Amino acid sequence: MSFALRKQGEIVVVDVEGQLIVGNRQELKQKVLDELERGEKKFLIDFSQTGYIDSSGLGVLVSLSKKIREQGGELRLANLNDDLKTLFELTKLDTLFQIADTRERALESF
Amino acid sequence: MSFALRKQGEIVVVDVEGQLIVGNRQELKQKVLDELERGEKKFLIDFSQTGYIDSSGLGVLVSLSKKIREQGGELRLANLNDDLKTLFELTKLDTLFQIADTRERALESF
Amino acid sequence: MTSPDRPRGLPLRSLHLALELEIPSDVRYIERVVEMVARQCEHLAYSTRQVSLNVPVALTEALSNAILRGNREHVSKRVQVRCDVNRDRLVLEVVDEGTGFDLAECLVDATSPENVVREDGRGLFLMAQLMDRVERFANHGNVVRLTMRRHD
Amino acid sequence: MTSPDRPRGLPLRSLHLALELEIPSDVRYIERVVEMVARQCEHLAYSTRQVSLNVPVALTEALSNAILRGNREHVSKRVQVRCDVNRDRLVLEVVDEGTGFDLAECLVDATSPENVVREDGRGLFLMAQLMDRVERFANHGNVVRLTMRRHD
Ligand SMILES: Nc1ncnc2c1ncn2[C@@H]1O[C@H](COP(=O)(O)OP(=O)(O)O)[C@@H](O)[C@H]1O
Ligand SMILES: Nc1ncnc2c1ncn2[C@@H]1O[C@H](COP(=O)(O)OP(=O)(O)O)[C@@H](O)[C@H]1O
Repeated sequence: MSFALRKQGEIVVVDVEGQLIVGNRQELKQKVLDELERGEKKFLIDFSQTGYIDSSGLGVLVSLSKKIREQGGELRLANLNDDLKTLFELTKLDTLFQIADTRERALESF
Repeated sequence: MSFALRKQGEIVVVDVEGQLIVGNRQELKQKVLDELERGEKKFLIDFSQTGYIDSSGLGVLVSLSKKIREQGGELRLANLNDDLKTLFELTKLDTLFQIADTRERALESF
Repeated sequence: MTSPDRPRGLPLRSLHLALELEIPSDVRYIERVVEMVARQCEHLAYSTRQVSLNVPVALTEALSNAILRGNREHVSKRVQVRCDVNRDRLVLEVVDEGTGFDLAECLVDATSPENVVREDGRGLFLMAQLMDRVERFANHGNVVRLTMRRHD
Repeated sequence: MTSPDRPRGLPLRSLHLALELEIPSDVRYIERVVEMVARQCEHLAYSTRQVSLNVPVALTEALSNAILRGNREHVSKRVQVRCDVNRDRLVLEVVDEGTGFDLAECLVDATSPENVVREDGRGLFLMAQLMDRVERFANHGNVVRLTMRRHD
């Protein structure tokens, strides 16, 4: 159980538990795409329980953000710890994503 | 603070915290001998907080037991965990010492 | 045993740890390898940042490239990992059975406007950012060597 | 990092850990050396008994003999420690700068009626009891080698 999805209002909240890496990123991608196909439009990925993310994990986030936007939806990220913030800064992905400090702020921002 | 001594009735109770090995056994020896010199006769060494004991630690116990007996005193050991029990069995030192399972039993046995 | 949070006795100055292992070309082995290497760095008092970010991410990149690119996931092909770490620096070597690649050519700036929106191509870039040095050479296989100096 | 109690991914079969260090002839270094070696055994899933009794006691004996007997506590003399451990066995080598000793002669039965009341003379006996093999030889110093097979 690396990825826990739950509905909060009209927002699909995804908790990433442990690593988001080459070994499990497809699982995250598929779960989110399934929801998108069901008509969900608003997605929040929460990293408070995440260890580290590798380039293929980052790649899945980029891919999901595109696909969600294509369907007229929105993706927000929340709760990046200092290490993960650094990772997003190094790759300039902090300029591509809408990142909130807390889950509450992310939920309000939709 | 590897060795905590405290008086319980007329018994000096010594807690060995961490290892009893070549690097600290002299400290234990000296502390007990000081009490013996002050006239104390009954000693209980409690190993509930002890990690491991090496041959020089065992040697100090043998030495103390002799010295205490020479002064007409008594030494009891208590709370050996399974590893320490094995160590005393391997060396047959379980035949040399009076060993109680619990502190209470050891205190009652004087 | 002494609990790790209460170290007793004098600290070791000349400690040198090495690790060697071999895995089949399956990405599910990556996490355990990373965990083991990160612990070795912990034993040598590398910074929390290095233990929880630099080492895990850079090593994961090297391993997944070895498994997916070098060995193309042929499970019979092996990936060797060597880790050599002391109080000064960590040296990691990841060896695959592939034909190798041109590091200078394959390493791109992942932050350029055209690359930042790409899904792939960040692996070597992250290794270069997170390590002090990235090398590639052939030696009984295709070797990627990562070197990082210890931070307190 | 993944917490150690929740290992993810596939277990490593061919893991091989090595450790090398050098300490001055001072018994206060012993605990840290023991802790480090015990952790390596933990990483390779040696039994709790081996990690908390066999390895700590046998290694402490070898180290204190090297420091006190071999190097006679001359702080300028060094003790080298090498540990090589995999899923099958642990090999420990402790090297001092002394002239060595005759293992067969020095190893006594500590449980005989005359010896059980002695204060000393249990070091080599415990090494022999707690390890599968004890060897002594000269190789750039006086080497004591301890070998132990892994138990689950
Ligand atoms: N071990 C390897 N064996 C062969 N080619 C490799 C290896 N590592 C990297 N490469 C090459 O370098 C390219 C860039 O790798 P990288 O930066 O990790 O991004 P990605 O793997 O996402 O393409 C790869 O597409 C591949 O062509
Ligand atoms: N590293 C060493 N160098 C020289 N002599 C040693 C060494 N290790 C053991 N010995 C010899 O073996 C004897 C027995 O050692 P041991 O069984 O550990 O008991 P103890 O150290 O208590 O005498 C020592 O007294 C010493 O003469």
